[in-house]
Amino acid sequence: MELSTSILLTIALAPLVGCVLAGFLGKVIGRAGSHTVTILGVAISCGLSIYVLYLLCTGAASVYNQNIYTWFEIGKYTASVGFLIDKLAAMMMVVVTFVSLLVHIYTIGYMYEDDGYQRFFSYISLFTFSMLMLVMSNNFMQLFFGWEAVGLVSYLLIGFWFKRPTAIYANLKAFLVNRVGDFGFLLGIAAVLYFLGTLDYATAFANAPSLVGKTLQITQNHAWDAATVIGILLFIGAMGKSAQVPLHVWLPDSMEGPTPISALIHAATMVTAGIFMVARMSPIFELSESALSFVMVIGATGALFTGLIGIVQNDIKRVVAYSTLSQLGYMTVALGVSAYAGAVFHLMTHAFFKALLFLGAGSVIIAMHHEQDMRYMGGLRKYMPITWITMWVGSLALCGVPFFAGFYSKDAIIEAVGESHRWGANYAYFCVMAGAFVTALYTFRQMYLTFHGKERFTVVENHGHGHHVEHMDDHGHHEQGIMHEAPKESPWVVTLPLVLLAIPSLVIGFLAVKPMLFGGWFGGSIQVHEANDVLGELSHEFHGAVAMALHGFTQLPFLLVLTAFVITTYIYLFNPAMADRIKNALKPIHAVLHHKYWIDSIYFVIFARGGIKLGHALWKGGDAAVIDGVLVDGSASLVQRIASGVRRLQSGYLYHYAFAMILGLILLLGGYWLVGQ
Amino acid sequence: MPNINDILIMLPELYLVVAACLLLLLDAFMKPEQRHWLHWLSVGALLMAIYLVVAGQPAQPVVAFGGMFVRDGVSEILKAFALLSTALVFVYAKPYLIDRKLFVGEFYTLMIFAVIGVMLLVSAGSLVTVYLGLELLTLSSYALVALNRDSQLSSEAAIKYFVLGALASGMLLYGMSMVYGATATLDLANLHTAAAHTGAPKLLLFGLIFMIVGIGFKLGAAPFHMWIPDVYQGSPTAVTIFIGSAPKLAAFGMAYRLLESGLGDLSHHWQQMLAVLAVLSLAIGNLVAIVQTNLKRLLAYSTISHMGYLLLGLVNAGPEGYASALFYAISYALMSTAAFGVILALARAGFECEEIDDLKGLNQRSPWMAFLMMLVMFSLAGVPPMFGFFAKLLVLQAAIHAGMMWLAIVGAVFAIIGLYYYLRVVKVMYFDKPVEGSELKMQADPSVRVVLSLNAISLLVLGLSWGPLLGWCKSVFPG
Amino acid sequence: MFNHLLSLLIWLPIVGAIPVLLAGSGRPNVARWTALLVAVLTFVFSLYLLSQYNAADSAKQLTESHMWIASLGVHYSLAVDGISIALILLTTFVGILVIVGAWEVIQNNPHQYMAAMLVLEGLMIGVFCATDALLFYVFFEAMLIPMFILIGIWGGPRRVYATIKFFIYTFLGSIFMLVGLIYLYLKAGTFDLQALAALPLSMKEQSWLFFAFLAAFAVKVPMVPVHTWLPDAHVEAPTGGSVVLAAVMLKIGGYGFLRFSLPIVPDASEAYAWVVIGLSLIAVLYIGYVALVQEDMKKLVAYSSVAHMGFVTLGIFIAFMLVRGAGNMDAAKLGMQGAMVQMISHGFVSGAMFSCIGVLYDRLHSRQIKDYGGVINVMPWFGFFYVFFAMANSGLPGTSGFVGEFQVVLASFQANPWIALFAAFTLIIGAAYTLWMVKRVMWGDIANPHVAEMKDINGREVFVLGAFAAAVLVLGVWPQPLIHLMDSSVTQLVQQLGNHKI
Amino acid sequence: MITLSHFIVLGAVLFCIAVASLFINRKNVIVLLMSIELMLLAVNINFVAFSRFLGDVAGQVFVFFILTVAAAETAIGLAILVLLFRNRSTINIAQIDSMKG
Repeated sequence: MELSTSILLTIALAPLVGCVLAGFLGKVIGRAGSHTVTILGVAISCGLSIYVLYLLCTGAASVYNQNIYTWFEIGKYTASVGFLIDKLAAMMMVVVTFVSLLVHIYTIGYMYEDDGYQRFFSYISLFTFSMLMLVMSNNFMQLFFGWEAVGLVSYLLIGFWFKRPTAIYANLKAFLVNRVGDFGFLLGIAAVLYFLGTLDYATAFANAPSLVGKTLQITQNHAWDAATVIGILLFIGAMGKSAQVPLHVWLPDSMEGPTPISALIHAATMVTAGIFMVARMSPIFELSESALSFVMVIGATGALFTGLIGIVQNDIKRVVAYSTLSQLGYMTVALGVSAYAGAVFHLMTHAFFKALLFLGAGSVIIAMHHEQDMRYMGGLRKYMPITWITMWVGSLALCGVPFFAGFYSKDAIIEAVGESHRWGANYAYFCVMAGAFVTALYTFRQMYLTFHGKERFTVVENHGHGHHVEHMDDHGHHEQGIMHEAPKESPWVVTLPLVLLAIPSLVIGFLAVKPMLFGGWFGGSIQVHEANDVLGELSHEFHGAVAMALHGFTQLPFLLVLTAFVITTYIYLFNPAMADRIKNALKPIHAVLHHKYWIDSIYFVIFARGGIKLGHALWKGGDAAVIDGVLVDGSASLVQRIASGVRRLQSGYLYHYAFAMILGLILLLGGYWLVGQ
Repeated sequence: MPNINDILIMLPELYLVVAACLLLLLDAFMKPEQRHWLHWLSVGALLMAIYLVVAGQPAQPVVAFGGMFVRDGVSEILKAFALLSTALVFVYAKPYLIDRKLFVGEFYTLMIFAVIGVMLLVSAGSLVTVYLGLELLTLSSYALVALNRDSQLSSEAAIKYFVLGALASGMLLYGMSMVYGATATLDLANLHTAAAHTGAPKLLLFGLIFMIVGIGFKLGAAPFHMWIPDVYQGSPTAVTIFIGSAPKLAAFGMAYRLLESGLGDLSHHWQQMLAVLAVLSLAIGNLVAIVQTNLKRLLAYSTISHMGYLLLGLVNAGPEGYASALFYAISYALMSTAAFGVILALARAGFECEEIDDLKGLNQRSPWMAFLMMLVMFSLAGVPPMFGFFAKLLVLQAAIHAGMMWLAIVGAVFAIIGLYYYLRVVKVMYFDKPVEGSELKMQADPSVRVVLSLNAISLLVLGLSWGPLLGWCKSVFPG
Repeated sequence: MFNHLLSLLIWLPIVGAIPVLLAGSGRPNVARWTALLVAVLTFVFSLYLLSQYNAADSAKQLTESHMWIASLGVHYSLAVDGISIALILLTTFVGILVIVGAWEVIQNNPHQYMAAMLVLEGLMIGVFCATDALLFYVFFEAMLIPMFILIGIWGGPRRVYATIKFFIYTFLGSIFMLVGLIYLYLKAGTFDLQALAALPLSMKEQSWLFFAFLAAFAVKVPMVPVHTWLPDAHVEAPTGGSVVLAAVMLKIGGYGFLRFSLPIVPDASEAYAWVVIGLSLIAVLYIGYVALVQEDMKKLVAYSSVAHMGFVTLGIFIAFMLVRGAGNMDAAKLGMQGAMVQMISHGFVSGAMFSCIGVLYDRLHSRQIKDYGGVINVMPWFGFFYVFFAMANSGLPGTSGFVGEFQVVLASFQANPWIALFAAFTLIIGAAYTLWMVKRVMWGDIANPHVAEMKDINGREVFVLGAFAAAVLVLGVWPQPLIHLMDSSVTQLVQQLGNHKI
Repeated sequence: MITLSHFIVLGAVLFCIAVASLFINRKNVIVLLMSIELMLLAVNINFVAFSRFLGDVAGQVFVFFILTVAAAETAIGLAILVLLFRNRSTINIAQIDSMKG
């Protein structure tokens, strides 16, 4: 049967309705009202998404691809708003709405003190809507719409606490860096239209083979392969949205936003849009080895080097942020080796456990009254057991310990890279392998610093409750390490989502690995050439999830994780002083990592400062000096000067006047005489 | 001997002569407080003359007094508008004259005689008539300029005007003598034929050049413009307004008679000369106007530039060109009458309203006057939809058609420069605050109000429907 | 009346200005309400016009022609096609909003202000209706007078400099066009645009005429390097003046290119298309950077207008490369449509931005960015609109600002990827200057006590901004109706590009 | 034998003297009036000479008109002169420059 359009529309629009109600009538319907409507909206679309996925999995419904209305139609070029719902899309919808739902619930607890309560709910519902538009799209135009819309919401949410200078700096930075990506993405779309003559997925992918041999004339005697151009341009978009190096700089700063956002947007869903997009475009990417190599190398670099930075971070959220960057790198590598399914699979598992980690971090932050520096935590496990356990689940999943969700996706990726013979594959293999070790290092370090060891904060009683609000408002300005009451486990609205996320983090990999990775579950929506089908290679060695996990214990990645576990345990549990000694020993390296390879500062100097300098130069030099100064006012004053000169001829003396007339006469006579000759 | 037919053809002029004389007598036997009658009588006399001119217009051009006097379409239009503008002058001038104790009979009679001079000039059929008409006009003007006997400026203006005018007419005469020598005739019609096959072409051209000096002076085209600023500024505004209107029409008529009727065959010569005068006038007029602070002087320079545009029409030396020039002359007469009319309406005893700054904040004090003045200024500047724009359009078109694209572009460029000082006047009226204690307000006299409003509004109305007038102008120049 | 509908649209506001003037400074409310009534009526009639228009037919419609100057064969002839109608609707729509926007903001002689606005509106409609070059020119120039007055009387401290600069700049441009038109008239014996379009012209003539037209319209658009009147004019103009200037007047430049340069001198336009395209790209980049560093909000938005109008000229002239180069009609239409949509959209967005700045100015009497900060704290509703329009200004999909730029970029890629590359740069720089301003004005903690005292927008302002917002959103979410309206006209225009004159 | 050209030259010389004196003389206005008269006389000589040698009377008729007008002109000139002297108590041209620029 055919999926009914009305259901899909409901899925997309229900959150929007919630957003509008909460946003415009927030004051009227109040806090409870706003979170009810928004949660209701998201819950509806979540339920329906699951239903849709169910229908598709059971084969009860065929792939849905229809236009809702025509956006514009000019000659043979049309752009429409429509839905393409296959398993890939459905899976994304479920992930998005599910995580979003949990985040909505979680927010009730996290934001209960905040003035912008309604606004916040309106934003995240708006985000859900935008993200759904993105993943459900059946054409490039709508994709771009969702693409930028999520960017907008991310901008609004990073700057949610708009009184903080850091926040409004971060959101501007995030938007602009994303725009750099979108710049490439837009050109990519233009290229698609140029070569394939359509913005519609189905047609475009159908025509994709025609790209072979086509070239784009760059200069007189220089042309680029069409598929490569398209692939790279589109991927530049993905680099912005999915924070791939060198456009990754915005993601860590985006942690200025409230934690639920970090979980939803900057870990689970939005940042994976790039991965989703490339997977969608697999028919095009498959046509260009060079584009894929490019993708792979970028991803691999990110996977390792951003992870390294995570090791030296002290802000609990930033650690998770850098781990996100690194994990996104993994997904990208998977794309680069044509293991699209692997990428999407990791996307899904990552969505769960990374959301879990963020929400857990958030729960810790609540307990610590918005203290985010791990150096002032420690030993929290006895105060907040649920958070503690769930976060361990998440961490192990992240490290890729067998049987945990992360293991299946990540191990598959590493194996796939190993299988690949693409240019740069060896470099990528090294990166992902080392990355596994690094991941474990920062993850365990974070867990130990937060939950284990001795408490590095002191509790000072007899302080009014009112301080919460104040802390809310200007976070981090209070003297660090001083608590006004002992930390306690967060309310159920916070812990419930943790638990609900811990479950999939635990089992989803185990359940989904067979179909998603090796079962060709995605069907036509992901296309891979035989030559590139690394997952196909792997599937020969695949003998069920259990076997894979058991086999995993003997593999290098797990051994690396184990080593990391031992090291961190020793350092942070038994010999805390060691950490600083190592730090001092490796001062230069630490400096490099601490300054994030100085990339941010370089960007700031070149693009921000440089841009402003250039602007001033052009304004003062070009507009003010040359055009206005010389051409406009200059000529005006010139006329003035001539005029005041000429006026002196009118001397007022009769005989001068007479003389002028005689001169005129002579002029005419002379002129005539000249003509006469 | 002149027969009755000659008399009839010349009826309007003769009628005006009689009327003028009667008014003079009347004035002599009239008590000062009865002068208002005189005023309205003279206005009536002029309107009557207009009627006689238009009503008695023969279908075909006719000549009287052995070709000395021509009555054709050109003369009709010029006479009609000269009389009309003079009537306007009378209306605007009255309050001004009363305030300055100048409300005397001479003003009216002299001006009527001047108009008779204009009428004679524009329908001259012979060099003699040209000269007589010219002198009748100028001699009366000299006297009018000096009307304000106690004003230093007035007398200075008069003497300058007189000397330069005499010089100019001297040159004109000298030129005439040369032409006469070359063609042995004073009659313009014969001249036209004689000029074609003269024995002494050099002599003829020599004469032509001298006559062009005379014409240039009458038009006030550079470099024969020197008298204009001083005379405009020095003479009482009530006279300036006259000098700015009817004589310009006369000057066009004179140029047409001498250059086209008389020496049409030499057009390829005088075209070049007029082009030179045009460029000079455009340049000097527009440039120097920018730096003026005195409103009357500013308008004087603007006159010079406008004469430059008029010449743009003349250089075409074809019916189309003459039509456009005539059209321009008429539009200019209306515009300058309105412009000076506003000044007259605002001036009062002890307040000349001559400086541009005197208009500061006029919009607050008297929005309507400000509005009218704005219309006039934009019309002078040649901004559509005002009358002045279409006049410029036509002369530019004429110049381009004559193959003088460069001249048209020069005209266009100077139009931009010119725009600046007209905008300055608007700026002063609208954007500046009124000066404290300046008694800037509208004269009470309702007749002035109404007529002035009609005059200024006509610039807009004619701008929207200028077809008929253009049609008329074209019709009188048979292709 | 029905065959005089266009005349009605033109003259209703102009004649309607008279009673408004007569109301006098004594009875401001009479003047206001009358003006509003007239504006609304005009808008209603323009809607009626839309209903009368048959979008399927590419020919000019609702034609009106009366002999104006018999002796020259000049006609008072009006007609509209889809493009004109779109712009007329924009004009009448904005016309209402500026009247409402100025309601109690203008205290000094409101009747004159309203009257000037109405006259201006009528003249602008006239420009979009005229099919006779002379008539067009008359409206085109006459427009300057009310705008001159508006800026000069109700403007800021340097208003005199600004307004005279504006007037002379524009006049300078158009006077050469006048000379060109006269030349054409002498050649063709008529000012009728269609006849002129059919007139064969040598390449030399076309080149001269092309630059004559370019002078006129480039100043109006404005294109670099003749744009410097715009920032001054905008900064000094009263809010309403800026809105009309940005929303409608600039469009007349682009419209002029469509009506004059393209049909009358196609070959020269093709030959010199690179000039215009180059200037447009410079507008996007150079002006983008200049806008980035503006300290005055209005100047910033003014410069961004220049950058956005760059897309209009780009979209129009890219069509030549596509039609005559690649022979790709549809891509050319895409670019042309993009240009048109960009015009309309920019009308809404820039108008809205200027209204927003006006709202701030009315409260703090400053346009300096540095005087603000954290406005959102005290004016949340205003903040919503401000950020929304800022996003539209930086071309966010879902707002009208995106549509035109999207189409133009797509089209220009078809012509030459490099052009698309430079054009697409606006995504970055446009967002940079707009959002940086938003950051400094809206976000952050309350900057100073003055900001703290600011009141949120009242009902009237909500109406104005709301109307703009609705327009921006609708056009952004569903541009097809507008595109359909203009489609046949654009198609015909693009086909004309194909035929050579030499 | 005296030919036409002699008269023309004479006229020209007189005319030039008159014109020259108009702007060379910077003393008083009366001289100006005189030179204007001279100029007209030069013209008259031309007319008379031409009409004599061309055997056409019209020229001489014109001369009478010129003489008459000249008389009127001088009358007005002197009137203005008196006026000038009354207002400024000088007729020195070099001092008559209150309007300029």
